[in-house]
Amino acid sequence: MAELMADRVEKLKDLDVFVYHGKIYIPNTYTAGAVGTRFLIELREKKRIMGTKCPACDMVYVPARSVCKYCFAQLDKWEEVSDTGTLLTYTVAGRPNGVQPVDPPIIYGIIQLDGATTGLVHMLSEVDFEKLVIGMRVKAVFSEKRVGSILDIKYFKPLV
Amino acid sequence: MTTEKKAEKKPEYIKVEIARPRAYRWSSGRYLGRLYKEAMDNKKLVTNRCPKCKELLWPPGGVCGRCNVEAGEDWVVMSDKGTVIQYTYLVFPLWDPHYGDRLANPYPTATIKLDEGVFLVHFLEEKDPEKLKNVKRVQAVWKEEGRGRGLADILYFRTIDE
Amino acid sequence: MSERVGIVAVAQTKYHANRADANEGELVYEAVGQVLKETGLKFAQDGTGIDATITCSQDHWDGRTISNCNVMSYVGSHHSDEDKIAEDSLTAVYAAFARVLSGHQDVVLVATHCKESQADKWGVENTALDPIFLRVLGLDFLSAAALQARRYMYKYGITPEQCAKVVVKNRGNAKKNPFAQESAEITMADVLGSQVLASPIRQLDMKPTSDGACAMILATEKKAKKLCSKPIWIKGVSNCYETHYLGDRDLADCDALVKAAKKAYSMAGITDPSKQVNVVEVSEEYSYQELLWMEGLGLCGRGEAGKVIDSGATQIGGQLPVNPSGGMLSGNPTVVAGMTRIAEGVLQLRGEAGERQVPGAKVALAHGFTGVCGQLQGVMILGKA
Amino acid sequence: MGNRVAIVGIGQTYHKSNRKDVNMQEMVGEAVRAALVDAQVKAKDVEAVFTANMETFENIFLPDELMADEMAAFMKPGLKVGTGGTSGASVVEEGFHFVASGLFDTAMVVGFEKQDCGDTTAAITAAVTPVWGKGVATGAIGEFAKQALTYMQKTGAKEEHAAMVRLKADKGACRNPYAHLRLGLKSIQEVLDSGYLVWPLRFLDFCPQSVGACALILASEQKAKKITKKPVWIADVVTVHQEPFRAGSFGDPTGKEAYSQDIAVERLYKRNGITNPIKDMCMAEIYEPSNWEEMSHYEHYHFCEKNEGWKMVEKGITEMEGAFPVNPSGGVIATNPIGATPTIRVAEAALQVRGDAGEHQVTRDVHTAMATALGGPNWTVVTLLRRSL
Repeated sequence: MAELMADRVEKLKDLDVFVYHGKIYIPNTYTAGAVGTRFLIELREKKRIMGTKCPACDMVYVPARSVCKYCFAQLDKWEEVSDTGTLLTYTVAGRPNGVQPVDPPIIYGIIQLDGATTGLVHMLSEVDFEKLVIGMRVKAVFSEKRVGSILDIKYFKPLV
Repeated sequence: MTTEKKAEKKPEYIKVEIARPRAYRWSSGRYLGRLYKEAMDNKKLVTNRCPKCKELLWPPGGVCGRCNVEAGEDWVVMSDKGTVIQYTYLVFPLWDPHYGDRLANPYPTATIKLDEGVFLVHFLEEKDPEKLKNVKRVQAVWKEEGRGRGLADILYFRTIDE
Repeated sequence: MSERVGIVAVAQTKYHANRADANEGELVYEAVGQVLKETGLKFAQDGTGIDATITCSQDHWDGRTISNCNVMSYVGSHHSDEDKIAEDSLTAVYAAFARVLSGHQDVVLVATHCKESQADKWGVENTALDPIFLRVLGLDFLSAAALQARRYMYKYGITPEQCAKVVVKNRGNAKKNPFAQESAEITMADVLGSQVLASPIRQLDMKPTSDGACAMILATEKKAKKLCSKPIWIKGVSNCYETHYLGDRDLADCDALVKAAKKAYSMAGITDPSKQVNVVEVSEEYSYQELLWMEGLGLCGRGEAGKVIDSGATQIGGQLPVNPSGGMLSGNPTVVAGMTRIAEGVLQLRGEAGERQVPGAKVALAHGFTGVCGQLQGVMILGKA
Repeated sequence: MGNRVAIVGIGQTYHKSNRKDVNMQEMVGEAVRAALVDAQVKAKDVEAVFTANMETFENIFLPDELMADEMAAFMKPGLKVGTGGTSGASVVEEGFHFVASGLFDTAMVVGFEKQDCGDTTAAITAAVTPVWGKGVATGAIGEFAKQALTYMQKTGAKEEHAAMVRLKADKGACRNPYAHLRLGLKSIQEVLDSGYLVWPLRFLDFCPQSVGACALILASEQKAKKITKKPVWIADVVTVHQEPFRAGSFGDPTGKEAYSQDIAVERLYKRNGITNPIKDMCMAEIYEPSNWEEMSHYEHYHFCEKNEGWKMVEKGITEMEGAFPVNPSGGVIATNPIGATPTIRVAEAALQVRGDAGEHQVTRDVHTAMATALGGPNWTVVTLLRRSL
């Protein structure tokens, strides 16, 4: 961060060209909206993972969504899905990118929770890299201190 | 990156605050680079002339955007004196994304016509709103140390008697 | 659709890992200046020259709000009609195509630039993701691509070796392309031994950082025939959005690409692309993508791209050469890549592709995508006749 | 020429300074749904979706892709434009070309900005590359301040005239349920009493930072006639960009350079047989970032002679009941969600042509209307709408 904030000018060798090392920095605030907020409050207060269901298309969207991508219906039917699901894909991201919430390597995965039609992108832990396999069953581990964030699910771990 | 809940009134809406600068390495390119070089080494402002309309480009560039012809290397050294044609001053501090801070620059910004006809936007040393009304002729005050930042090598323009 | 739309001139810069010596305007003019000289066209509002310009760049990559301000002096914007499309540049050509087809404008310049070297790739790409559910996880396009690669390889039994073969083929082809950035000899062992960035993607499975620009001029049939002895015709083009939410789609399939391709093929009268298309240029930021996109384009069956690369059919001398230019893996900037594909397709059909020429090519396919895991997919079919 | 193109559906959100109840995608969805309801078509009937937004304002890269589902673009073609302030009109132009080309019979254009995510002036300041002028920038506001001064000096207009423009705008905004700032101003003194933002621009002289979206459904002639009894035809769109003035970003105090506005309307009027703009056209929705700009733009759009824009205000010609109403919606000084702002101008002008503007419908019968946009360094897009072609 400190390095990002500093700015300086560098003259290229043998050329009358200058390179300005600077930044664009505007702090941002993003609102989760009513639907996202309800999803996050359920996580925070009750450790429940909620989806919204499209009655017409039989889709259960997790995280909860306000619209069905297929039929454009507005979704207001909420349904709790399991905290346990199946790993659809994963990666071990080894390289820091400056925005990760924990130090890499991080295991990212897409987990289809039981009862959901869609997959949830999240992190995995408490598992050896070599033991990761698509199709494995995993279960959500919730953070002790929950603040109303997708990170209130700390990570998913293998179901034993 | 922080996540926090907002619990002041009902209904509660969760927000995510992200405060992260994006880093860049912007290049001056060859033409603007020439201006940087002259400012750094010689405290001089230079620019190139369009071969078609014969006007000075500002900033210097490879193509005259008005004529759509390649501008070439007809370089002109300009004086650092000029006339203020318009100015304004900030009353309310505004966020500057390049500084990453809210900034009420104490110096008024002005459009200054250099004697060669180029218009440049820069700061005035004079801060008194009353005296500003009478500011006409100005000259650049150059930084003595740490030049190499193009127009920022000039601190501001100082009122001169002419 | 009364008339055909032709491409009358194309130009690319040589792609380079770091063009700090030039700003965006100077860079784009290296390509724009060439197409202007080649056609002798001037910017004019009286129907005698270039009627409008479409630029393609991204504020986030340029680090500047209204990034077309960076290039306006160099692309004839003054007192003319210009619009900036903020997608991959294949979509910008799509928009130019619509302008000419509409009869509103006859001759349109399209120009694109990107200097990846000047921005923080991961920071830029992270900001494309949903701020509430994805950004906070620290995901970027690479980790997302890795999720897609793993899913694709799992579902269809694609091997790391088959992905590595894409890299070896494309880097090999790049040696024959004077515009290509990376052309060092690369072996399977090099690829499979390179550092893992986000499993299963290794360093050499990913395209290198690249700077460059590309420009082309589109014209009505009547004007194209006057402006150029070998106009290349846009026979079909479309693009298509996928959902943003990665978990909502099976990443091993690419439905948006299937749909975009179907539309482009139907416009071009193509019923069997693997037989009717002679040369294919796809945008593959990662090696697995060439295989996955081939399947999405219907150039082979689902899950068969691995076998196709094994067979050598996609080599320059093969049955269906894919990326004879060396592709993105040899270094093309994002944003610019789609137009690079079109420009290469045009050179192939004109028979001007030099050492990388696919003999007798009559129909070329160009592909470009924007966004995470190929979210906005674009396909263009080019024809000699 | 290509197919004729009509606006067959119009939708916008209620514009506010912030919206916590929706995320960006959902906010855009509100405008999209409103347009679908207005046109009485289903999402699946829309073949392509084109968007306009300036991503620095939200710091969301590729925002169109983030909201593909919510704006009904899933599995459809589309693209996003970004030309600064003009974006929301550039996207109408792209939609116009695409539908005219025959590639689509029905397409939607969407402009939006959720400025509560960031800081607008900061994002505009980022339009100046630091290689050229870091720290010298005061966003667009400083430029408009200098222009206001020039306008006063050149034309003899007084601060009271600018205040009258604000009063007129507020009157319209108060009758427009979608407008952001509806202040209920009673006198010009209230405007003159508002504090300085950038001297001599006062807080009430300048446009706000709004959150909102606007969507239009465009259709080819054949389709339009099936969808609606009241199609509003896009007769023409003219875009004119320009190099920055030598002495300013949005205005030329030297009086020597041509303005994109003049060139744009000259082209538009000539191509469409308009010889006396305020007679041949019935009203205009113009993009005025400040009170002062509105008066100066009257001149550049040839609504009056040079240096006489303020007299139009003084005579009340551009009031809702006047001979040539301008911005009955309240305009940009009442509502400014940047990427949506020019789309709203087109939408509001179209509502006037349809006679559906409700309480802010102008007195004069509107068969022809113009919508304008201002962006980049004084770039212009003008759109001409007609009840019949």
